Order: sequence, then C-alpha cells, then structure tokens
Amino acid sequence: MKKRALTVLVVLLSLMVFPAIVSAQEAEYVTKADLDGITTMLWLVVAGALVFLMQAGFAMVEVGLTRSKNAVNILMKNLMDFAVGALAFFAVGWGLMYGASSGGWFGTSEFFLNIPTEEWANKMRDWFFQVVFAATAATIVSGAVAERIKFGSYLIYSVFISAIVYPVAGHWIWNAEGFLAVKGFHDFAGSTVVHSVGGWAALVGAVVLGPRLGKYVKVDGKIISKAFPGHNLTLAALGVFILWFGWYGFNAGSTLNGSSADIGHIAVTTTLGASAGAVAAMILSWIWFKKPDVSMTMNGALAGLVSITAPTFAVSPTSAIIIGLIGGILVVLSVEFFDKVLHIDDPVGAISVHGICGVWGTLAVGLFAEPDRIRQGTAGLFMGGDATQLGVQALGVGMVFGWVVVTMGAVFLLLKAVKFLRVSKKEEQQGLDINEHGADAYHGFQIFSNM
Amino acid sequence: MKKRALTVLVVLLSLMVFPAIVSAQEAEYVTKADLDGITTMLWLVVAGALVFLMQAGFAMVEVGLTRSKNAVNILMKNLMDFAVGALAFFAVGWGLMYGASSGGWFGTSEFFLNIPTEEWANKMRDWFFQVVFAATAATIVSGAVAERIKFGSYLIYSVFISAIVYPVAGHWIWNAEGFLAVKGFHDFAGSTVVHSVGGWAALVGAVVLGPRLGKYVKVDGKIISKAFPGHNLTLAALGVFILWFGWYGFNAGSTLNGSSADIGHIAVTTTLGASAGAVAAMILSWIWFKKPDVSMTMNGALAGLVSITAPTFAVSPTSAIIIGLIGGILVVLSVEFFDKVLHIDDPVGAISVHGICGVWGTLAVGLFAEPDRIRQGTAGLFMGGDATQLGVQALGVGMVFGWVVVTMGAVFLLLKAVKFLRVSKKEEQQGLDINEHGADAYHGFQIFSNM
Amino acid sequence: MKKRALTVLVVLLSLMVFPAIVSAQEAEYVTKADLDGITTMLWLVVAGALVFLMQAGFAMVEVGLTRSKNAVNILMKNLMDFAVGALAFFAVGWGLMYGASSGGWFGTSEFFLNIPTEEWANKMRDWFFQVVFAATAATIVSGAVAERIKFGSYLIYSVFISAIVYPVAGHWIWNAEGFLAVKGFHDFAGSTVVHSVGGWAALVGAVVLGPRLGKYVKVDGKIISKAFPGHNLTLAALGVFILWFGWYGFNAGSTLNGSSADIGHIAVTTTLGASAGAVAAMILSWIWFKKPDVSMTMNGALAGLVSITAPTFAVSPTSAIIIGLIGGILVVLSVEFFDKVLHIDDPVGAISVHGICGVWGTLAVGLFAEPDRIRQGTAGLFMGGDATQLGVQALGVGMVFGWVVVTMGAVFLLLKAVKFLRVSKKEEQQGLDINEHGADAYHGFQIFSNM
Amino acid sequence: MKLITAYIQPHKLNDVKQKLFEAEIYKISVTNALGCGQQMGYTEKFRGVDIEVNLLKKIRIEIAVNDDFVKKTIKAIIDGAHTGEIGDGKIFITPLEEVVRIRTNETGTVAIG
Amino acid sequence: MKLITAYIQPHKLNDVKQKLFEAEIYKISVTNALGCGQQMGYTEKFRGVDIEVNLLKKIRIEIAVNDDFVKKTIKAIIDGAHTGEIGDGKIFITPLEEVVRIRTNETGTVAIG
Amino acid sequence: MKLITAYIQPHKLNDVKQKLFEAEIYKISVTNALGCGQQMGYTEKFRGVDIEVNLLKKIRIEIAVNDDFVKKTIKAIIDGAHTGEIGDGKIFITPLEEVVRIRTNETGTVAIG
Ligand SMILES: Nc1ncnc2c1ncn2[C@@H]1O[C@H](COP(=O)(O)OP(=O)(O)O)[C@@H](O)[C@H]1O
Ligand SMILES: Nc1ncnc2c1ncn2[C@@H]1O[C@H](COP(=O)(O)OP(=O)(O)O)[C@@H](O)[C@H]1O
Ligand SMILES: Nc1ncnc2c1ncn2[C@@H]1O[C@H](COP(=O)(O)OP(=O)(O)O)[C@@H](O)[C@H]1O
Repeated sequence: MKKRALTVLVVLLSLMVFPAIVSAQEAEYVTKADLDGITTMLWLVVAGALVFLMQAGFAMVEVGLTRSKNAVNILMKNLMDFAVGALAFFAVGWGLMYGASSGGWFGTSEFFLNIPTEEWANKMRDWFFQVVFAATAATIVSGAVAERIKFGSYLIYSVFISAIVYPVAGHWIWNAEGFLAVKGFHDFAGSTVVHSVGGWAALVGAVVLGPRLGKYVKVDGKIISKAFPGHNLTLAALGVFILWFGWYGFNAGSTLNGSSADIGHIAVTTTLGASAGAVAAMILSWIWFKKPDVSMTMNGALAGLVSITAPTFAVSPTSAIIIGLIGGILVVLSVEFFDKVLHIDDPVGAISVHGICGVWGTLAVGLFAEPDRIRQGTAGLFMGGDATQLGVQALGVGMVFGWVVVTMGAVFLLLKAVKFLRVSKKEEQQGLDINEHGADAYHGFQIFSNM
Repeated sequence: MKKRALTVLVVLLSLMVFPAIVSAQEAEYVTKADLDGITTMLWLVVAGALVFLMQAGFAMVEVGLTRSKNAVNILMKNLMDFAVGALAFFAVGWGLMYGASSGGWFGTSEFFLNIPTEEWANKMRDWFFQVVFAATAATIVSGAVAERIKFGSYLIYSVFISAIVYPVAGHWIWNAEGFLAVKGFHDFAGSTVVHSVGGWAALVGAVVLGPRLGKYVKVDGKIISKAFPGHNLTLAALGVFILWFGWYGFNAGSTLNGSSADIGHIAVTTTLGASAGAVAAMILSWIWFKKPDVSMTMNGALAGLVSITAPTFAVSPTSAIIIGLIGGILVVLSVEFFDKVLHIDDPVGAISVHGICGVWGTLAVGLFAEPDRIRQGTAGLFMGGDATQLGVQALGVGMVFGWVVVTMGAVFLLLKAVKFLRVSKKEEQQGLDINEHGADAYHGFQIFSNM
Repeated sequence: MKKRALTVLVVLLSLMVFPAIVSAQEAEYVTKADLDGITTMLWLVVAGALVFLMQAGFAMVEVGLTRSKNAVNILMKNLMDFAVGALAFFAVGWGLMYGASSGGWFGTSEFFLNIPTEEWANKMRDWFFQVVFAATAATIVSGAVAERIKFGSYLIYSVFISAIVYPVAGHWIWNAEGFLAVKGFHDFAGSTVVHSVGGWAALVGAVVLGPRLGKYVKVDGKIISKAFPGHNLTLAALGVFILWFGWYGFNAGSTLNGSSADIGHIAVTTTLGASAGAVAAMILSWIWFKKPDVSMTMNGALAGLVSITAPTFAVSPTSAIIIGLIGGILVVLSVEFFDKVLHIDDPVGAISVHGICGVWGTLAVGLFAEPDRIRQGTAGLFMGGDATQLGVQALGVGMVFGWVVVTMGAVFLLLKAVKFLRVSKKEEQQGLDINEHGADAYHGFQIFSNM
Repeated sequence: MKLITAYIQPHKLNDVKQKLFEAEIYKISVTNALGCGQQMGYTEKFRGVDIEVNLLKKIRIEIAVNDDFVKKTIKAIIDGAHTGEIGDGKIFITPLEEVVRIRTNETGTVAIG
Repeated sequence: MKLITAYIQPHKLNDVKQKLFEAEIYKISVTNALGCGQQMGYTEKFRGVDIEVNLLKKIRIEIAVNDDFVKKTIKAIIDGAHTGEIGDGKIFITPLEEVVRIRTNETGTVAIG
Repeated sequence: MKLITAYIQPHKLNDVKQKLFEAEIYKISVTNALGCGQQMGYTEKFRGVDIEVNLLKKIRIEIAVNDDFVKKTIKAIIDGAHTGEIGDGKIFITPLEEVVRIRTNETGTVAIG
C-alpha cells in the first residue's frame, strides 16, 4: 500500500518536476544580465554610428558658414581630425580615460587596446562609443580656427586633444574613479566633457591665431567688425539637421544601457531643448536685428542641444524647454559679445555654442535636476535641492576650463612660436584651398571668391 | 528499507528541484513582457530618430526644387516648423491626439505631458515617436507654399497644424478609441494621418496664396504655365535618398513593437513600393516628355513611399509593387493636372505626392490587404474580401479631407484677410532671402537669381 | 508516522515545485532562440537601412567628383540602379543567390519571393538586408562609367548585375552551399562579393566605353592625362562621411545576428581601418604631389573601409590599422596606375577603391586572421597559420574576377555593338544633363560648364 | 554701328527683355555683374554683423545695333528698367567698327541682326 | 589697337583657344554669358513644363590686339567656333585707344602682348 | 568720355576699390572672368593629375569716366592692383560716346557720376 503511495507520489512529482527540467534543458532561458549585454551591444553601436555622423554635420555647418575659397581645407580638417584622432585615441586616449585610475587624475592601462579576452567584446563596444565622442570634441575647434590655420598644425592639434586633453578631462568625470565623478559631478552626455572641452580649445585657438584678415577694421579709432558671410547656408542647415539627428545617439546612447527605460525620456528632453533653443534664438535675432537671422537660429538649435546634453537625463521636459530657451538666448548674446566686444574671431560661433552653452548646460543640472531622477548627485536648487550640486557642477566647469586653456594654450602657442600655426597673408587672401591643397572646391562655378 | 526509499526519494527530488530554484534565484529570467518593453523602447527611439532626419530630406528636396533667391527662407521654414511644432505638440497636440478620448473625436488629457509616473517611461518614448510624425505632416506644406508666403504666417500655420489639425485627425485614426479606429480604418503608418493631412493643408495653402508671380501667363487668351526650375537638383536628390532612408523608421517603426516579426516584411514592401514608384514615374515621363525627367522620377519614388505607407503591413511584396507603380503614375498625372489644368502652383508637387498618393495608399488597403495579414479591418477587395474595408477607408479619406480643408482654410483665409499671408510683389521678385531674412544663401556665387 | 512523513514531504515538495510552475505559467520566459530572432530582426533592418543610405553617399561622391554638366545624369543613375535593381533582385536575384543550390553554383528557388509562410518573417528580413548589398555592388559602377554612358544602357547594365552577376557570385560565397563557401572562403562583409564585383564591372565598363573626350591627349607622341576636376568637393566629402556611416551597418550588420557579441569588435576594426586608410593616402599624396590631396584622401578612407570589409571580424584592431594603411597606399598607386599607365578613364577611382582594395581586403584575411576569431577558414599566415587560407582567398578572388569580366564584358560589348552604349560627341561636350534629361542641375548659376 | 552696354537691376531683366522684344530687338547678350553706384543699398546681416554690400547685384546687357536702332534700343531699355529709384542703372554707348557672324562670315550691318 | 569681343558656344571654347594658340594669340579674357539670338534653341523641361530657354549659355571672349593682328584673330575665332549651325555666335570689333600693363606701367602696342 | 576696362587679380579687388574710393571714383561695375596671359600660373592637382590652369581667375572692372578723370582712374587701379608679379593685369581704354542714367534720363557727362 505504502509502496503504491510512494510510487504514485514519485510519478506525481515526476510529472510536476520533469517537464520543467526538460524544457529548461532543450530551451535555455535568457537572464536579465545576458539580455542587457545583448541590447547594450546593439544600442551603443547604433548610437555610436549616429554620433559618428555628427562629423558630417559639423563639416557641413562649418563649410557652409565660411567662404568658398576655404571649403576644401575645412572638409579635410573635419575628415582628418577624426582619422588621426581615432588612431591617437586607440594608442593613448582610451588608456588615459578609462584605464586604471591613478588617483582619479588619469588612466594608466589599456593603451593600444591592450585588453584581456574576457572583457574584450564589451570593451570594444565601449571604445567605439567613446571614440566618436572624442572626435566630436576635437572637431568643434575646426570651425573656430577656420580660414587661417595651417593644415599641418591643425593635425598636430588634433592628435593632442584626442590623445591627451580630452581623455584626461573625460577621466575626471566619466571614469568611475575620476575625482570629479566621485564628487558627484553630473554630466550625463558631455556638456562639459565634450562640448566645453571643444569650446575652450576653440577659444584658445581663435585667440592665439588672431582674427582673419580684414575681420576687424579700425575706422577713425573705432574697431568695426565686418561680416564674412558663409558661402552655402543650405549645407549649413543640412549640417544642423544631421547634428540634431546624431544627438539622439549622443544623449540617449549615454544611458550606456540598452535595456534602460530612460531612453525615451532623454529623446524627449533633447527634442524640446533643441526646439526651444532655436525658437529663442530666432525671436531674439528677430527683435534685435529686425529679421529672423538664419545662422543665429541654427546656432540656437545647436545651443539648445549642447545645453540639454548634461541635464537630459535628470530634468523634466518643462525644465528642458527652459534650459533650451536660455541656451538659445545665451548663444546670441555670446556670439555678439565675443565678436563685437572681445573681437575674438570665431567664424562659426563654436566658442559660444559649445563653450558657453556647455557651461550653462552643466550648471543647469544643479538648478533643475529632479530629486527622483538624478542618480549621481543631488536635486537641483529649483527642485527642492540645495546649492551642493550646483557647487560641484561649478567646480567641474572651472577645473575643465583651466585644464583645457593651459594645455591647449601651450600647444597653440608653441605652434605659433615655431611659425607653423598660421598661413601667410597672401595665402589667406587667395584662399587655403589653392595654397594648402591645390584644389578648387567648386571648379567651373563663377564665384567672387575674394569676398 | 522504506526509510531508505524515502531518503533516496528526497535526495533524488532535491537534486531535481533545488538547482532549478537556486538558479532561478541568483539569475532572474526575462519575461516576454519585459523584453517587449526593452526592445520597443530601443526600436521606437531609433525609428523616431530616422523619421526626424526626414526633416532634412524635406528641406533638401524643397530647397533644391525652388529658386536660389528663396533658399534661406525654405530652410528656416523647415527648421522652425519642427521647433515650434514640437513645443505645440508638447503643450496641446499630444493631449488632443492621445489623451482620454471624448467620444472618439479628440483627446482631453495629458496636456503639457502631464503624465503619471508609472506610465512615464513608455509615454515619453511614444511622445518622441509621435512628435516626429506631427512634424512631417507640418513640413509637407512648406514646399507647396514656397517662394511667396510670409515667414511669420508660416510659423502661425505651423502651430495650428501641430497643435490641433494633425492631432485631431490622428486621434480619429490612431487613438484606440478614435471613431475611425473603432470602425476598423486601417492606416498603418500614416498615408492619411500624416501625408494626406499635410497634402490637403498644402492644397489649401497653395490655393489661398495663389501662384508665384509669372507662373501662369496669359498668351492670347490661353493661360500658359511657365517652369521655374529648381536651383540645385543634386541636393533635391540627396533629400530623396534621406527621405527614403527615414521612411524605414516611419513605416517599420509603426509596428510600435520592437519584438514584432513583421518589421522585415514592412521594410520589404516599403523598398519595393518606392522602387516601383520611381520606375513608373520615370517611364511615364520618358514616354510623355521624351526624356526621363529627374524631378518627376524623384517624385515617383516619394509617391511610391507615400502610397505604401498605409498598406505596408497588410499587403504582399507583389501588391506593394503594384501599389507603387500606380502611385508613380498617379503623381505624374496629378502634378500635370494641378499645374496645367487647375493652375494651382505647387512648386515641389507636395499636393500630388502627399495628398493624392496618400489617398491612393489608404484606399489600396481596401483593395490589396491580405486576409491573414490585416489585423484591424478586413481583407481587400482583390484578396478575397468584399468592399467593406474599402468603404471604411474611403470614409476616413473623406472625413480627413473635410476636416483639414475647413480648419486650414480658415487659418489661411484669416491670415490673408489681415494681409499677413503673402510677401509684396517686389519682395517676391527680389527673393524672400534678402527681404525676409536679410541673407544670401550662396554669397559670392554668380547666379541669375531673377530667373 | 510514515504517513505524516509522507505528507510533510509532499507539502514540502509542493512548496518547492509549484511556485516555479505557477510563475512559469503566468509569465512565460524568453528563450535564447526567441531573443535571437527578435534582436536579429531589429539589427538587420536597422543595419540594412544604414546600408541603403550608402546610395546617397555614392551619389554625392560621384556627383561631386565629376563635372556639373553631368550631375543630373549621375543622380538619376544612382537612384534608378537601386530602383530597377531592387525589382530585379526581387524577381530573380534573391533566388539565384539564396535559393536551393544547384551544385554550389547558383540558386534555383524562391524567385519572386515565393517563400513558405513559416519562413516568411525571417526571409523578408534577410531579403531586405541583401537587396541593399546588391544595390551597392551595382552603384559602384556608375562612377567609373560617368559622363559618357547612355542612361538607357546603364539601366540595362543595372538589371543584369542585380539579377544575375552579383547574385551568382554571392551564391558561391555567401550561400552555405556555395562552392567557395564550402572551401572555407572567408569574406565577412563583402570585400569580394560586393566591392570586387562592383569594381570589376566598373573596370569592364570603363574599358569598353573608352575615356571621356579630351581625357587623354597625345602631345608629340606622348599621351598626357588631363584632369577633369569635380564640381563640388563639399558634396563629395559629405558622401564619404555618409558612406563611412553606412559602413557600420554594412560590416557590423553582417554578423547576421542581433545577439552577437562581436558587433563592437567589428565597429572598432571598421573605424580603425578607415582612419588608417585616410591617413596613409593623405601622407602619400602629400609626399608625392607636395600637397595633401583631398580626393585622394577621401578615396583613402573608402579604400580603408573596403579593405577591412572582409577581415573586419577576423582580425585584431592593430591588424585593422595595418590593413587600412596598406589599402590607403594601394588606392593612390592604383589610381595613378590606371590613369597614367593604363589610360583607363575612371572619373571617381571606383576600380581602385572597390576592385583593387576589395582584392587586398580579401587576401588580408589569409594574412591577418586571428586563430581564435576566424570561424569559417583557418588562421592567417602572419598569425601562426599557413598559406591554406590565403590560397582559398586567392582562388575566390580569381573566380569572381573571371565571372564578372566575362559576363559584364558580354553585356557592355553587346551594348556597344548595337551602338547603344555611349552618347554622341556633341552630347558629351554639351553635357548629359541637357541631352539625356533635358535638365540643368544648377539653374541660374554661372558655370564654365564646358570645362 | 554701336555697341550698347546697360547695367540694370536684376529683377528688371524680364521687363527689359519684353520691351526690347516689342521694339523688335531680338539679339542680346547678358552677363551677371556687381555694381557700385549712388545706390548705397540695403545691408545684409550675417549673424548680426552688417555686410556693407556696396557692391550690389546687377545685370549687364550688351547689344550691338545699327545706328538707326540706337534710339529705340535705349528707349526700350529705359522703359523696361526705369523705376525712378536709385540703382536703376546706366546705359553706355560705344562705337562698333565691325561685326562678324561666325556662322556665315557675313560682316557689317547685315551681320548684326 | 582693337578690342575684339566674341560670343561663342560654350563647348567650342577649347577649339577656339586652340586656334588662337596656333595663331600665336596667347592673351585672352573669358566670361560667362547668356545670349539671345536667332537660335531659339532646345527647350528644357522641368517636371514636364517647358522652359523657354531663349537665353542660352554662351561664352564671351575679349581680346585686345594690335591692328595687324585683327584679321588673324577673327580668322582663328571663326575657325574654332564655326559649325554652320545657328548659334555659332558673333564677333564685335571696337576701337581701343590705350592699353596699360599694370605690372610695368608699359602702355600702347607693347603692352598688349 | 571713356570706358575703362581693367583685368586684375581677384584678391586685389578690395585694394583697388579702396584706391578708387580715395580718388573719389565711386561708380564701378565688376564681373568675374577667366584670363589667359603671360602668367602661366600655379597648376592645381586633382587626384594627382595636373590641371593646366592656363585660364586663371580674374576680376574685370568697368568704369565710365569723363576725360579729365581718366588719368587718376588708371593711377588708382595701378596703385591698387600692382604687385610687380606676372598676372597683375591690364587696363583697356575705349571711347565712350554717350551715357544715359536710366533713373533720370540724364545723358552725357552729368550722367556718368
Ligand atoms: N560710371 C560708371 N561706371 C561703371 N558702372 C557704372 C557707372 N555708373 C553706374 N554704373 C553701374 O550702374 C549701376 C547703377 O548705378 P547707380 O548710380 O546706383 O544708379 P542711379 O544712377 O540710378 O543711382 C551701378 O551699380 C553700376 O553697376
Ligand atoms: N546684335 C547682338 N548684340 C549682342 N549680342 C549678340 C547679337 N547678335 C548675336 N549676339 C550673341 O551671339 C549669340 C549667337 O547669336 P545667334 O544669332 O544665335 O547666332 P547666329 O547668328 O549664328 O544665328 C547670341 O546668343 C548672343 O549672345
Ligand atoms: N591682350 C589681351 N586681351 C585680353 N585680355 C588680356 C590681354 N592681355 C592680358 N589680358 C588679361 O589680363 C590678365 C593678366 O595678363 P598677364 O599677361 O598675365 O599679366 P602681366 O601682363 O602682368 O603678365 C590676363 O589673365 C587676361 O585676363
């Protein structure tokens, strides 16, 4: 009897247990960890590709806003700063940025992608996602130094920023052990790490190079700023659309997690920030210059994007709009200020868009960060938090400014000292395309290229 | 003995049962629901970004097919209809479209993205995917009203269509409770919701504005239509490629599900529809005008894409080709009809491409929908179904036409009444760039801009 | 007592067993197989869309590097080779390439996408991912035959390559039963399948057509090669960026698996190969021609991409750089050789970029393939392997060369025999745009179009 | 014979062509030019910076005519280009010694038309 | 001295340059122009709508020569540009009073070449 | 009255404008041109192939002046355009019989300025 009971029991249990085991054998289930690995691989490579395309966006904006006689030179700069930058980031940059941290200041391992097999797949993924950010920081500068810098010296600059300047700043903020990271500095997608680094390098470059010939003319004692209109605003606008498009990879990709539920939120704040920036810049230029200015409006959209880059994760859509609006206003004021007051010649407004708005976006975290959204750091001043986060953000802004100005200043001044920085007066008048590359960007077209 | 038996049994069972439980504890498995949430987040943000890039495509097509003296104005319109449209869709549009339905006519909640936390992540994702569709509808119009509309009035129009006109039509069809949705109206990716709405708004705009100066000249009693050739067909073609590229996000993204097995099918029908449209338009223009016409061929590709937008999910690849071919023929006939017969001046053919082919695509569902593929609605007339679905489709087409014509008509007529709609004769002759924006798109280039 | 023991046991077991079963019922878990299906669907459609965009890249590169009087013709060719190619690949191509193999030589089923329902979803996905590769092979040729081929004959060529020439070569290598595939020929993303096929077709086309009027002039016995500079290097550079962007879909998508952990690795080798190619070509042109040549540098980047296409999966980042550097040098030497020595007129350098570097990339697998990375095939000669793989690679290179030269040679010679291949002398002088399409790409612009 | 060279506002070209057509002057040559004259012209703005466009876009028309056609040609140009605003332009008349029609080798007055 | 101005078909420029070269006339100036003449020309189509291209693309050549060079210059231009078809173009000869070479301040016949 | 036509190097235009301005010559017309002269010029390279740029970019300036202005106009142009290098350009002076100001119908010397 008991025997039967037992048998029954065994059978019964078997029925309950075996199927599960069997199915578990034939079809193994996916764990959350596996899934995250798979989605993140897809997400970062797709997002990284979008960020790569931003190189095309920068190229079109810069070429469109400058003169036709320097078009080829600008295109070469945008293509080659990526090419040499990628090799430099492979050899040195990545190691300095994500290698084992030496006191939170810089990385010390994984140079030349010297990486153990077990980490290989994911580190490859991460390197790709990071190299396109490094290239973005580098290429920001090309617009500010356009129409007068020697091609050779631009290549040298590119190696430095991609190999050292950007990676070290990046280490401070994006390496878990970076000294700013541990302080709780929050720069989600790189308002400071990428855009301010590029913007400040642009500032230093523009100052050391000096303005383009005839940009600032003294008319009875007063310095007047002349405009050198861009030669193709259509391509400049195309560039803005491409940059905006790429920014979805730039910001949303910075979740660094393909299973993140915040990707949508980031896409929304990015969209609203950019839109608000464009609207604000357009309105201000309309009031100020009597007409809605196209290049100011385009810069406004970019300003909105740069401004929302740091806070994109942590702020609400409404805050994103406010941040974008302020960014759009800032960029107009800043462009005018650098040109009319400081007489620093920045052909495309890179300093204002990336440097100034990069700062604004970084500080905005300290003002608008939602208590329940900010992970690293604390709630913003206007969101029931105190000024702590704002302080940390400000500290980071200052440190990065100092680092970039000192290092890039050294590089540009050195290049200037050895007379290698800038083309000759005649070369500049005739255009860099003929003199630096022996090329004519628009062969056959009748252009008043001297203008 | 029995004791042993028991012990054995217990051990045995433990061996079978415990490991499973243990593993289930340490590594939790992913459920289908979790997975769908994760893949859909990725899919809709990526697809949405592609749709965003379509703004660049529209900008290039429109600028390329119009005259250089109005290039800046067109670019500003394409940039700003998105910027102001996004803010309007944030404030009002989304709520009217996807808010709680009032009788299937319009939404009544979630204005200013006022959304409960638990739904936040997914609603953010959905808002982003929807706002780019709203922007597409809006920007379709800019080509049809190009070269003569005042920039300010275009901005006003943009707010209206993004805030009210598009969202309400969208509510009827894409909100589960929309009155057309419940009737089984099938518009998978928006032939009607997006393209016809834009196309009809373009029609109204073009009619109310009237033709460009010198477009239709009376030569001894007979009205002759003059051609104003586009100034950059290269960029127009680039725009077509970009639009086609974005369309993969537009159509395939409309699965609204990242785990959908139909994404591939949609990519195929989209590709074949577009290809067939281009081929048909090229051949027809070749026969009709003796030479394969580039701008007709490009419009043919877009016509194929618009035509396959509604049926992309429900029809077979072969049907997709037929639908595309007919779309390509329709667009040529329609462009000629609106220009030569009705004398409605549509510089880029937006009415024909988006309005007419949008209708065709919508009706095509009622003809070619496969019984086993159509979920919402019934099989098409040619696929063993009856005319029910065709009837529903026709109803939707009519309702949307009426809604758009009435509302947009009111807006444009009002703007006209207050003399704010159109630029002055001299401004039009000199070009909108100088007069509306004080800019020159191609500074230094020698252009016969009066042509 | 034993009874109780039993009861206890049952309860105990129930507690352990039931919950699992219950939860397994209410929320079904995802199996690895399901997940792979879902991620692969997303991955291949997104990657395929990126590859589609390469059509725009090719169009911009080709139009930018040729003369303005032929711009419309080139755009039409790039648009229509995809359109007719897609229809041809739908009808015949896919079947020949992936249908049931007849002895490893060509496929024999699935014409007109005649595919059983159970395989439908995945085959649709695969067709889409494959059609864009077919289009790439086809469009490579348009640059080499530019500025002189009749539009009609180009369409005929397009049908042939997309329907027969490419699919058969593809069958040999990418169909599991293809005779080269079974030999272990390793061409991960198509250095040979896509690029060499296109490159050799370009070679045949250029040879049969002969050079453009005035390209090679005899000055006292010596043949001198004249340069016909491109009319828009800005758009050419934009095209290069777009191609590079699309290449991430081209190479990384070729994992054909959305759950692959190698996607990151591929993105890295692709990036480094392209960068190295650009750097090498720039330096060589700088030394050789005294100035860094823009079009050589752009070709260098493309050469790096083509060279890394076959080995992208199997080689290390360091090898990728070496492969890219050699590719960049090869393309410069090759362009000079074909032009100055062989006097074969290839306006954009397609033969060198795709044909020559396609061969180099294919052979590079036999040299640099890592033992632990190469699945199909054996380790490279420099990586501890022997020459076996190199032999197999060389065999494939030779077979494909023979196949393409014979078949495409027949097509082009036939077209020439019936006097349908090339436009008349006067048409060529005046430009193909006016004569073939009755269009002017840049209406209103003052261009010395005779140059 | 005279060679008449006129600079006019670009957006007036079609009107001038019309008037010349009505005056049965069918053969003209047109080029693009930049002109600097009394008209100081609008100033474009580029990112808020004034561009002194003291070189304004103009159209240059060249017409070779027989002496008896000079008056009506001038009149036609003025009728088409005149607005009364600064910037209307100028007409220059220079002597033309010989004309050759490349197609036929005809010379002199017969070759002009 | 004479100033010779010729309008020719754009695709004939290279031939004309060649002929002038052979005639040892090395110094010329070229501009782009639109011309309207007997030639009514092809009509472009744009989206199926005719464009009256009554203004066709032309090349304008300007050559300053000494009197003894006038004949051979005209001949060279005709040799290079002649096709016999409508649209071949025209040559205009106007008196040239003075020439100055900016580089050297030379004037007159020596400055021309 | 004279019609002064000058060909100069493109990058010298601003200097010439400046000099003319200082000489109180405010009205000029400018066009784009290609020139072929003694200057054989740089050779562009395109994918490593030399382009014989024997047609170099030039600027063509046209100035109508009263006889007493001819000298200073020529001087101003030379001052602005002279570098001493080959390619500096040429100045051509042709007789100008009549000038008409379209805006006012004024003719002759008053219409020039
Ligand atoms: N003396 C001149 N020499 C050359 N071109 C002139 C001269 N005067 C006028 N022009 C041309 O005519 C155009 C119109 O001249 P402007 O003085 O502005 O017109 P208005 O005389 O009606 O004020 C100028 O832009 C210039 O191109
Ligand atoms: N009387 C004229 N004045 C100015 N330009 C002229 C004149 N006659 C001819 N041309 C120029 O010469 C070109 C060729 O003239 P056309 O009459 O077409 O040639 P053909 O005399 O061989 O028929 C015209 O397009 C125009 O540019
Ligand atoms: N005889 C001429 N006829 C027409 N244009 C000329 C003549 N001589 C010179 N030019 C123009 O002047 C430009 C400069 O002439 P060039 O001989 O190179 O200068 P330079 O005399 O200082 O060497 C030439 O490119 C050409 O445009």
